[in-house]
Amino acid sequence: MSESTIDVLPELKQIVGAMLFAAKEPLSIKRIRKAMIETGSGFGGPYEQYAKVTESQIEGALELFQEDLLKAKVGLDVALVGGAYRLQNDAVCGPFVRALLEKNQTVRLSKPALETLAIVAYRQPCLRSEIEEVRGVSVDAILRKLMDMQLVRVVRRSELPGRPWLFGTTQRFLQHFGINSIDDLPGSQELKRASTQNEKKVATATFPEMEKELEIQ
Amino acid sequence: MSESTIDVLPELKQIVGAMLFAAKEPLSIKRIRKAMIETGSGFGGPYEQYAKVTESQIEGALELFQEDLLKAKVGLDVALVGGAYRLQNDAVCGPFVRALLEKNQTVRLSKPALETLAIVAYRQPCLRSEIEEVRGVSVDAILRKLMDMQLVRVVRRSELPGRPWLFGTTQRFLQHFGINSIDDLPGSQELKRASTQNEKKVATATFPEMEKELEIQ
Amino acid sequence: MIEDDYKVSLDVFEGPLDLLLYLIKKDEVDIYDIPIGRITDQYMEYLQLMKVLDLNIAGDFIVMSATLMLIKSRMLLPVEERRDESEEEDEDPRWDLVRQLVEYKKFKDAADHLEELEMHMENIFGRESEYVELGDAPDVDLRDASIFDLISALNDALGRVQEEDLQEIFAEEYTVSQKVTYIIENLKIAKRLNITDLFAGMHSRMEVVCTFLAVLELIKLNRIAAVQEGHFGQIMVEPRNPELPVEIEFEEPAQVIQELF
Repeated sequence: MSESTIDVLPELKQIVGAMLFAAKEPLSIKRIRKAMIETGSGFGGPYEQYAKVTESQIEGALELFQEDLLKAKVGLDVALVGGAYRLQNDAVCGPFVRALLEKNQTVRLSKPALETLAIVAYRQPCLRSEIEEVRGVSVDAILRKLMDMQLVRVVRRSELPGRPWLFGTTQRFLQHFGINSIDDLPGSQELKRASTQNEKKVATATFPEMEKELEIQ
Repeated sequence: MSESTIDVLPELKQIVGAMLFAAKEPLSIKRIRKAMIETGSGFGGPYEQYAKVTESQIEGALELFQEDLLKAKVGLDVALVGGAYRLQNDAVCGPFVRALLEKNQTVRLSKPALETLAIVAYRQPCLRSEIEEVRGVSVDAILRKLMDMQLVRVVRRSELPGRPWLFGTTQRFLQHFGINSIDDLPGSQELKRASTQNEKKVATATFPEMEKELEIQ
Repeated sequence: MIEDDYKVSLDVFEGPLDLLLYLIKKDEVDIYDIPIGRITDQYMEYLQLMKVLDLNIAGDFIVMSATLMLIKSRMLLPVEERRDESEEEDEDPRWDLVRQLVEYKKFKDAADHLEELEMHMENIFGRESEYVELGDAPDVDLRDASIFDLISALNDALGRVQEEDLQEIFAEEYTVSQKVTYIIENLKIAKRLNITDLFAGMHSRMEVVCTFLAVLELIKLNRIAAVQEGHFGQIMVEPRNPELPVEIEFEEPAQVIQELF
């Protein structure tokens, strides 16, 4: 609503806010810095100062941004998700946002799916056979579904005979659950184990169909 | 970063902020109210108070939201566009957002296109012949292009012989230029004229090809 | 002779009113007191160039030239005689045209306002994360010089060319395709060229015209843009889609060259 005026240079805090708002995905500090440098060197003149911005300055600006956002109580918050910052709505306003978006039926993961996901998350990279060992039941279909949902991915092939796939969680998994890193999961030290030790222990199960599909991709 | 806690009921200001943030398009007060009422009656209990919210309360909350947002200087702003509220980035941060989103070259309208659009905007609903009378040149191709861009639309047929089309601007036009209503354009009283007066005055021009195309749609 | 299929056909969306307003502004004359003789002469000069360059000019330009001639002749008549011809009292023969120009000027100003809004909105992103984009349709850039600015530049360049020995001119071979390559190659190095510099050092009118037609052709193909900062400012030529290869077949505009001499 204001006239086209770029005569006032914005503070770093404003810039990170505008960027987080307009971005379609969480932003890393590196990415924010890159855009600032590009703008600074592209525009030149008084903008050149932005080309010299450091990562710690950006981090400071992000902290300040979050602080001021929460102080203003405008229904918004910042979260660190998978190592990147995301602007999101205040959790207490969730029910209203859902009503607005008519997302009354949120897709929730089933218990078995959540359990499978938990095993993959804590034990990654892990074999299908490891998951089945823990759950005592075939996880073929569930694993497939979790991969469709892009919550689980193939990390690499293991060195075991038959070279079965090793599974892990995705960036999307972190976003979906609002987790910054796997290490932030409760009891992660306890539930994890040296992967080498287990890779040997676990029996190799073939996973032919799925593997075939994956190879096509 | 906060825990999921619904033990504190949010203020209206927070709610409108969270809604504007989550919505993919500008929101009217009516739409905001609808979502609040749904949430209020759906959740019941202490939430029921939200089911009684009035439009003027929401308007007040939106004003307060904008005020606090600007005061906090977080790179965000609210605009009233085409009768609906939109959360947007602060214009001074625009160059940085553009760099982030890698929007280097934007398509801008040519002068002749802008002039044609201005005539349609002020004189709507207007005939092609009226536009041509003002511009002194055929506007067939430009009008077609503006319709392709969804900035101009056919409003209805006029009552003149041959029933030529009457053109007007679209909601997208308002959004593209960030205008709340045509009346907000400067000098709109002077440049407008009683449409009845001119509908008679203006000679009827046939516009056969375009009309044919339009009928197919 | 010019080949039938050789048309620069840069769609001239600007009309005769634009040309008149352009000339009025250029000469800084009062719109309510247009020196009709001088403006008419200039109008005809531009029109002639446009015709010669075979731009897609509409009949509207011709109609306007007739109108201008009529006004000019009536201006020469004493006021009493004018009254005899038309029943109206004392009306200045220019009045209808002035009214039309003033009316149009208002919308041009309104368009300027829209232009400002559009530029402002380029820096605004909503939650949809998209400034309401108009799609990829290549459009002429807003800062683009009008066709009249370009013709004016051509006129200046032609004026600067020394009167030469005609023999010498025809001995030299210049083609539009050659000049297209010349411009593209130069823009690879310079990124941005003043249109005046593009004509610099050219000694024949044919060379200037070929260069000019090459500029128009490249604009039409959306390969370059002729931008102008501010009214009557310098016209700069910039590349638009540098990655695209140039494959343009030209029919050389021999007729254009001949008509200019």
